Amino acid sequence: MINPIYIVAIGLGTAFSLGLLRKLGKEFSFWVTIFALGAMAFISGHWLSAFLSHQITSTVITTAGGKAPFVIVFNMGMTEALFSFMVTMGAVFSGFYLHDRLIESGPSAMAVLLAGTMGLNGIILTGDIFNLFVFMEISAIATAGLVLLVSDFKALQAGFKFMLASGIISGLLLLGIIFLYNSTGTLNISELHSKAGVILKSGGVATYLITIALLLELKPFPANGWGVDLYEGAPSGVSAFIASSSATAAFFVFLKVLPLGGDISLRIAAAAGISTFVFSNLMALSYKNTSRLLGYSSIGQLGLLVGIAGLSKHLGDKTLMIILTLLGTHYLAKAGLFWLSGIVKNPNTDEWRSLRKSPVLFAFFGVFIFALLGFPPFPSFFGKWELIMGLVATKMYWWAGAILLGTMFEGIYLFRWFSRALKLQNNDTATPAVTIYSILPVVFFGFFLFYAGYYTSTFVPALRVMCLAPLLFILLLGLLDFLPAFLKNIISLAGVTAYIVYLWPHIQGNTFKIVFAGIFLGGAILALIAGFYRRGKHMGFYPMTMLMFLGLGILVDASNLLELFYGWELMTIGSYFLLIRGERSLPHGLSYLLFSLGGSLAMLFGFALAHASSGSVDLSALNHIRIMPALAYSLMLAGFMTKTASLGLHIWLPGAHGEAVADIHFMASAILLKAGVFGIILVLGGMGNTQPYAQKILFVLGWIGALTALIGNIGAAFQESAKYLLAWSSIGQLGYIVFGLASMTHLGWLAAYGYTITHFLYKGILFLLIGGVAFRVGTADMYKMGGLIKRMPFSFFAVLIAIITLAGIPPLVGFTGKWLVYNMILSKHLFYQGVVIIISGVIAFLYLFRLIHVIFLGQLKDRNRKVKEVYVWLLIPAYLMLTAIFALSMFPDMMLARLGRMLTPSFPEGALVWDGFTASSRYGTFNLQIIMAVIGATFAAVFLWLVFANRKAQKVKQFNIFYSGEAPSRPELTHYGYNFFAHYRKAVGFMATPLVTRFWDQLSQGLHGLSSYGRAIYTGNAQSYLYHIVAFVVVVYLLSAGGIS
Amino acid sequence: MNFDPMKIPWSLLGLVIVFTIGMFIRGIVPKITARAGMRIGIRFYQPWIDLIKHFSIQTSITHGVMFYLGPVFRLTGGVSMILFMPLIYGSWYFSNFAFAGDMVLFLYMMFFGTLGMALGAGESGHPYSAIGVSRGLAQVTVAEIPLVLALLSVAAQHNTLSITEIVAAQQGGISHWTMVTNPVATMAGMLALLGSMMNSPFNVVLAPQEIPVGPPTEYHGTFLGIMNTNRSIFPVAKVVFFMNIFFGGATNWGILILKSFIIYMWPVFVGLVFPRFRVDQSIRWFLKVPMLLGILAVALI
Amino acid sequence: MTEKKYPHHKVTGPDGAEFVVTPMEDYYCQERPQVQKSSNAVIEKFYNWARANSLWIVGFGTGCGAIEMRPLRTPRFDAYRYGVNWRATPRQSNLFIISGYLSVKTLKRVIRVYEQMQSPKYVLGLGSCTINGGMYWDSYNTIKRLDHYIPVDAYIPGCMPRPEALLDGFEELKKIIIAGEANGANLYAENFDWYKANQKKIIKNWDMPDYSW
Amino acid sequence: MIHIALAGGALLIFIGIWGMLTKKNIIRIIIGFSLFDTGLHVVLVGLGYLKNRTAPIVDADLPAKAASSQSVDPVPQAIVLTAIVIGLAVTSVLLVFALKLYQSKNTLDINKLRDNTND
Amino acid sequence: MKTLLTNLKKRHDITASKLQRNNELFVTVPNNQAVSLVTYLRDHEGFSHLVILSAVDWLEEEVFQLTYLLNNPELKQDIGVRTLVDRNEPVMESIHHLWEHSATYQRELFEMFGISFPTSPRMEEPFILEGWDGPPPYRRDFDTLKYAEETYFPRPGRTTNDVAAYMKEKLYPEDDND
Repeated sequence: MINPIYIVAIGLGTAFSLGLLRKLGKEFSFWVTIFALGAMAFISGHWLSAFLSHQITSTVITTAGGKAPFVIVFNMGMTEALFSFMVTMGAVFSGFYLHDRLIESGPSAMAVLLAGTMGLNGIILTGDIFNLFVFMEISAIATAGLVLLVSDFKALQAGFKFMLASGIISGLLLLGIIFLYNSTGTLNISELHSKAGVILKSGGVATYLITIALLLELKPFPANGWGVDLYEGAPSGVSAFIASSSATAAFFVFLKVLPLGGDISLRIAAAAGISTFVFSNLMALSYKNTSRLLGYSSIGQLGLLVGIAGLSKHLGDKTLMIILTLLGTHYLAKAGLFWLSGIVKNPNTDEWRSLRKSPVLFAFFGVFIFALLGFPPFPSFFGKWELIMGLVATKMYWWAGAILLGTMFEGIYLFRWFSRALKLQNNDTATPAVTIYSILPVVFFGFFLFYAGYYTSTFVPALRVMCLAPLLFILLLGLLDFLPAFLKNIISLAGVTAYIVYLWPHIQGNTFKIVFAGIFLGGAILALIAGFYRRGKHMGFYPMTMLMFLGLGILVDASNLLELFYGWELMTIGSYFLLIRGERSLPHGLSYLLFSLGGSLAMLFGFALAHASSGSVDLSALNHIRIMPALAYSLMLAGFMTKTASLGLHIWLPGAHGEAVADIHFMASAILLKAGVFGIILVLGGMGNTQPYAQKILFVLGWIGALTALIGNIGAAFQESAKYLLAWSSIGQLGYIVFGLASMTHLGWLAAYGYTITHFLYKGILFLLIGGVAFRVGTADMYKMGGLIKRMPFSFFAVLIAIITLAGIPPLVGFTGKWLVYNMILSKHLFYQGVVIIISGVIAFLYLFRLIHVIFLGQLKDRNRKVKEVYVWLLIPAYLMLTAIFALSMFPDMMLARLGRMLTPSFPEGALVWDGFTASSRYGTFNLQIIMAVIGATFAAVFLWLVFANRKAQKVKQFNIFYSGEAPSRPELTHYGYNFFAHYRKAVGFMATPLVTRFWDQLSQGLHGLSSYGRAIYTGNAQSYLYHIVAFVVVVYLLSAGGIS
Repeated sequence: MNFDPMKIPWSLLGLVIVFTIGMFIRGIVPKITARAGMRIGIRFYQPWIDLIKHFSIQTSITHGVMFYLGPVFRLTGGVSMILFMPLIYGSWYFSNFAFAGDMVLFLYMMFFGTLGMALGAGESGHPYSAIGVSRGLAQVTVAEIPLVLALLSVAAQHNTLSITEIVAAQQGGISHWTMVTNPVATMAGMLALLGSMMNSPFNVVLAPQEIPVGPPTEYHGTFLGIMNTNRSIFPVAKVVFFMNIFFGGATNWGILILKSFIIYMWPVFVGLVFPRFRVDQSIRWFLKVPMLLGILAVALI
Repeated sequence: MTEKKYPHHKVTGPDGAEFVVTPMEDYYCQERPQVQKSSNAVIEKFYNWARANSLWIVGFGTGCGAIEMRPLRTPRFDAYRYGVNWRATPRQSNLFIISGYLSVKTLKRVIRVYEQMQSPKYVLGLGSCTINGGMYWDSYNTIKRLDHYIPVDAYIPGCMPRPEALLDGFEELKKIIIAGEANGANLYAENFDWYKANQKKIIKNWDMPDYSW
Repeated sequence: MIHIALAGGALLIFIGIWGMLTKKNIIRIIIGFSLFDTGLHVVLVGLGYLKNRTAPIVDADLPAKAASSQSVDPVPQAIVLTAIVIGLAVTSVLLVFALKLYQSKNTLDINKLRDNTND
Repeated sequence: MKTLLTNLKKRHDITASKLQRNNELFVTVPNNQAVSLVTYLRDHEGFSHLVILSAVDWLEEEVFQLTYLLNNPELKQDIGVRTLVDRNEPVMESIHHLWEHSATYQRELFEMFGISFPTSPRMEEPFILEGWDGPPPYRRDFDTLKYAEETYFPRPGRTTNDVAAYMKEKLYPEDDND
């Protein structure tokens, strides 16, 4: 093995020799630097690979045969090797990235970089606490030197503050070291660990000073103003270096020294770390400067890591894995983001829209953001999962809650930044200047994130390989993005088919899973068939679609909570990118993402409680949770209800869906929402209805369902845009399903399942065709359409059947849903909720009639005189679904009897009894076939008679109407379509008041207010920052003094 | 119970009888209202003449397929309601296809015709038709609230949704009628009935003074004839439904005619006394007393 | 046919294609009315009886005579009992009472409404003005002979005739209908060109299709 | 004696911190830092002092064998030496910043050397 | 009103004036001063309302007489401003900028008398006579009977009686003997 002392030697040697090589040119010096850094990285990498393959064990290397502190003692273990490798690789790529700046500043800057890296390596490797001090000072000075690369005023004063702060901090450290030495007589860290008992007795102040100094290095809230300014002021390559390499090293040493202080230090670390995480993310909310945002985020992430370290006793042997995944993600993503910010140059978040001009970089921007927030397949996802699981399992609920809250805050500003960059107009911005030096590190780290995610997941036994393998397929699709859309469509279809073939044996015989797999994957096939109408390339669409469908597939296939959550998050990412494709979807996409994030965090907490209660992550853990069951189930339900857009959590839906185009709208509404239903079914199935808390939850849930239906349908009646109308209608329909499920009766669940299936069918038709019509007509505003039945008869017919089904008018299958709801209401005596539900059903007529009338009937507008029928590729899936509706209407037992058999084990009471085609419950009966026969016969007879009687009828045109003896002047003025239910609004419009929207608006304003209030802390004045540091030391000491004495 | 082909002729006979009753009522009621206004009034067979005249119209125009389907939906809705309605309690011949469905079927069949009519009227391209439909739909959404509450109350009271069984439970004298056993629900239901019978004060849908005749503005001849046929069936079906639910049903045709006539006259009398509501006014009205009565009816179960 | 009210205009469709809209052809049916023949004499007789006893009047008062129709609905005259009723739409009416003088401007509307009625349809001319112009005999803007523009089944002379006269006119019309002689619609279809020529002679800005279906 | 050293060191530390926190001129702040640093060094040496012993310099007066019994603990001494060097480096870097800041804003007042464009 | 008249006389060439009632005055001004006079009346004398704008065809004098009838709602006074327009060249300045609704009067005058008000909005659109192509019908030289006989189809056999004689003959035939 190569002696790690060479790391230091190479660093120092090259740094000094650079001065001699001045004559050979700057370019040469640069490559020498990179090569030296590479060599250093090679050494630690070499050790790392040896450790990984278990060839060696940790060793202590002493140099010069003496004893510390007179000589340098290095400890080389697996973690040391890993951290050293990370730090050095960070330096390699930062150096590479800083090419232009280093060349400009000359070899001295390169020497500083080398010295800094050497110092960081020293911090990690050293076994001697005083040497630690020395190396820390070296790297601090080197960092200051790097900051000096720019003579920008901001950077200068940031560097000055940094130097002052680190001066004080290292003074404290030194003081602590000497006290420690005084009480223990040794400086060797390993020996110190063995003397922990002695330290605790007599070295309280010493360890406190050391711990607090190292903690201050990690910039805890609120004594971190200098740190934020440093991130903001330093050039982005340097910031990347600080955020990845320096922070990693500082954290490592903190981790190493932390046990010295015993429990009290752990507690300080936990409190300081988690509060830093929460507050720095809260602070970041009101900023738009990306460097500052990233600074806060880095500080927050480090705070989280510190907190985790402080909580390590509770997390047990998972601590290292959690820390490594979170730190690794932070390291890769933060470095990447800082590098990107150097490419974008403009520090305003909105200016990142210019990055869209180089799609590859933008894709990595997204990767970094999603990785930071712990989305799969990145390592932090697993870390976050284990973290929350571990904390909740040891009853650290508040800590877990605070961490989730902090993550939420982080999500708010990161997602806002990302989605604004994604959607704002970027015609007026310049293309970012990209060189090989700036792009290579980003690309490398980005890809490495994926690999790290994959690598981490191999350590997670709960995750099966089928959750990962399709990701490769999606990655492939992403690489094939240059192909024309129809080719990608075919490939995607093949992929979905293959997945179905894989999935079938897993779900065979499980009706529940078959239903949802049918909706998710059958829907995928239909959606992809519809996708053939697209022309051009449609970049980015297919990978994201496939990602969403994969997530949905995993959801169905999931055998444990982790897979469920994994699938859920994948689906969220995919669907976000689909929804955001609409033209004006920026705010709606963002609110979708935030609600999803909030929902998934709530779910995570719920899952953790389930896991804590049962000790396993199997789906069976959801059954009868014992620890805080009310909270657990409520959180999970709330999480899933963000997707079903139930009342209170619905405000993202109308906009997000309303702006989507036809087939995406179909996927989002007809398919995606069902994922929430799937989750609710799982949760309710686990919860049961016997416990008192369960009954309370169900009561609330039932009302939520009923009111959602009411508000959704009333909202739909007042929309002018057909798509918004359908989106609101989806909210209402999902309310029915939630209501049915909340009843916890056989009939209620039957109704809910029935609705789930039929809603998929009829809404699918509506979304595809109305979307198609809107596409043809060029607007979704209904009043601009009219009379289209003449141009689009096929669409009209399908839409007609769909709305008859939706309205629940016999003899089509929609009626069975209404019938079941009535019976369920009677059996559970849910009259008040029931009336709300039934009346919502009647209100559905309002918007349904409006939909079909204003679009298809009435007067044909001039500009639509020549529009063509909706694309045949949209008609094909619509008519397939139409066929299914007819089949189910003819043979409703095909669906209901089967579902009933599935439900009987869970709800043995009150099942439907099937006698031939007659279904009967305790209260009533229906025989859809006879109903259909009677209605059909009557209909046919009357129709034939009418046709015969009017066989000579004169076909007339649109203005051949009685217009009070006058002639209509223009179709626009003869079409009643705008504000169709004005009188209704006058009477019940108060129910359409966006109270919920207002609530969320006020909440967000409140948060931002709080955040900008916190700005007062960060005055930008070096002295205030020093005050903060001193005060932090004193206050923390006083707070923890009780524990020490 | 299973399907028996012999049901078909008997149901059709029942249908014809109901239609006759409907035509009769439609002759008598205007006569009564005329007398209330000190006029002589129409001949009681005038509806028949009008109907024949509609079918005797020689020319017709069509605005498209839905223009045909509107009246077809309308009449199918009305006829189906009768066909699924047990007309005479205890009679196999006139229980029609009641075994195929229950109260819920009936409630939703009511919309079959409404929706079809609305679509047909929409196809005609006449703005007044659309305005009429929008008014009608808005009004029906609230008129349904007390009705549904009342029906739920009755269904919970008798523990069944089946109309036949509800009628059966009311046999044995007037004291067993829902009217007596559940008076609040009956009141709520009867107030709801006002909203769906196209009588003042809830007839702004047709409002001849402002939107000629509402939805059927463009309809004529055979189309109108079919719709008028339905006007003799549909209201009777509704009335018979109310009779079955609240007033003990009928054991023979005489009782049926008597009861349905009395129930039919209720909205007529109200209409003679009260002027017309605007849509928003009628919505607010339904949300007050009728809805409270409905809630009370449910609460008292 | 002038194109003043409905000029041809260019329209850009949502897909960007431009095309010309010719309102007359695009908005209106251009067919001519056809003569309706009855198939069976017995049925036709029965039908005529029904038609005669169910006279639905289109609610269009053209001149001062409109005021004479109102009393017919009052208890004093009560035209309802004869099956006479008023409808707000010509689609459902079969009787058109031209109640008084017709200015050229009103005539245009009258023609439209008349053509929108379905046959068999009947016209009663109420008052002298419809017969020969009455007191407007020398007016520059009032038509003099209604039957030159639309077929008239019966006239009720007077200036103005009282409601009783109108009731008598209904009775007269009933007799004509029952006798099967009220063939106004067919007459109009047979002599369509003649009627149109007369109409167009005085309606100078003819901006509607020849037959308003 | 040792108490005087420790007390003096602590005094220096507090004066240094006071200077850093209250002075507006950055040169004075740096001087404050220097005082703070020096105080630390005094405390360091003071803590390492053992009564009646000599400096741990192995020479003619102090043979290597007797070093462990007659001299004070050499470790703090070594630490102080290193710390002084490092303190010097830090001070010089601070001075470089001060110089550059002065060059860019022509002032040494810390309140004027603020940049509040944090948005 | 008299003070008003004297006041007006100072400003404009009032060619004739007539005090119809205590609160109603008619003045006649030359063609080119009419608009300035009504403007003055509107802006300074409180005659804020244009009641009517009408015309009389003085066929014999070959002039049209226009009357702007203004009302002062405060003092409840009316003033009629008369002016004469040459019948052979009937063009008058428009006052639609003073009262928007005067455009409608001017349209009517154009249609009925052929008096043109250039710049008045929608001047050429038919007002009540749709598609009229004859001479302006209110001109006294327009022979309505002749026009009606030529245009409409007069029913033959119509006779005209002297009303008084006819009624006497029909209603009180016995009086003839006297």
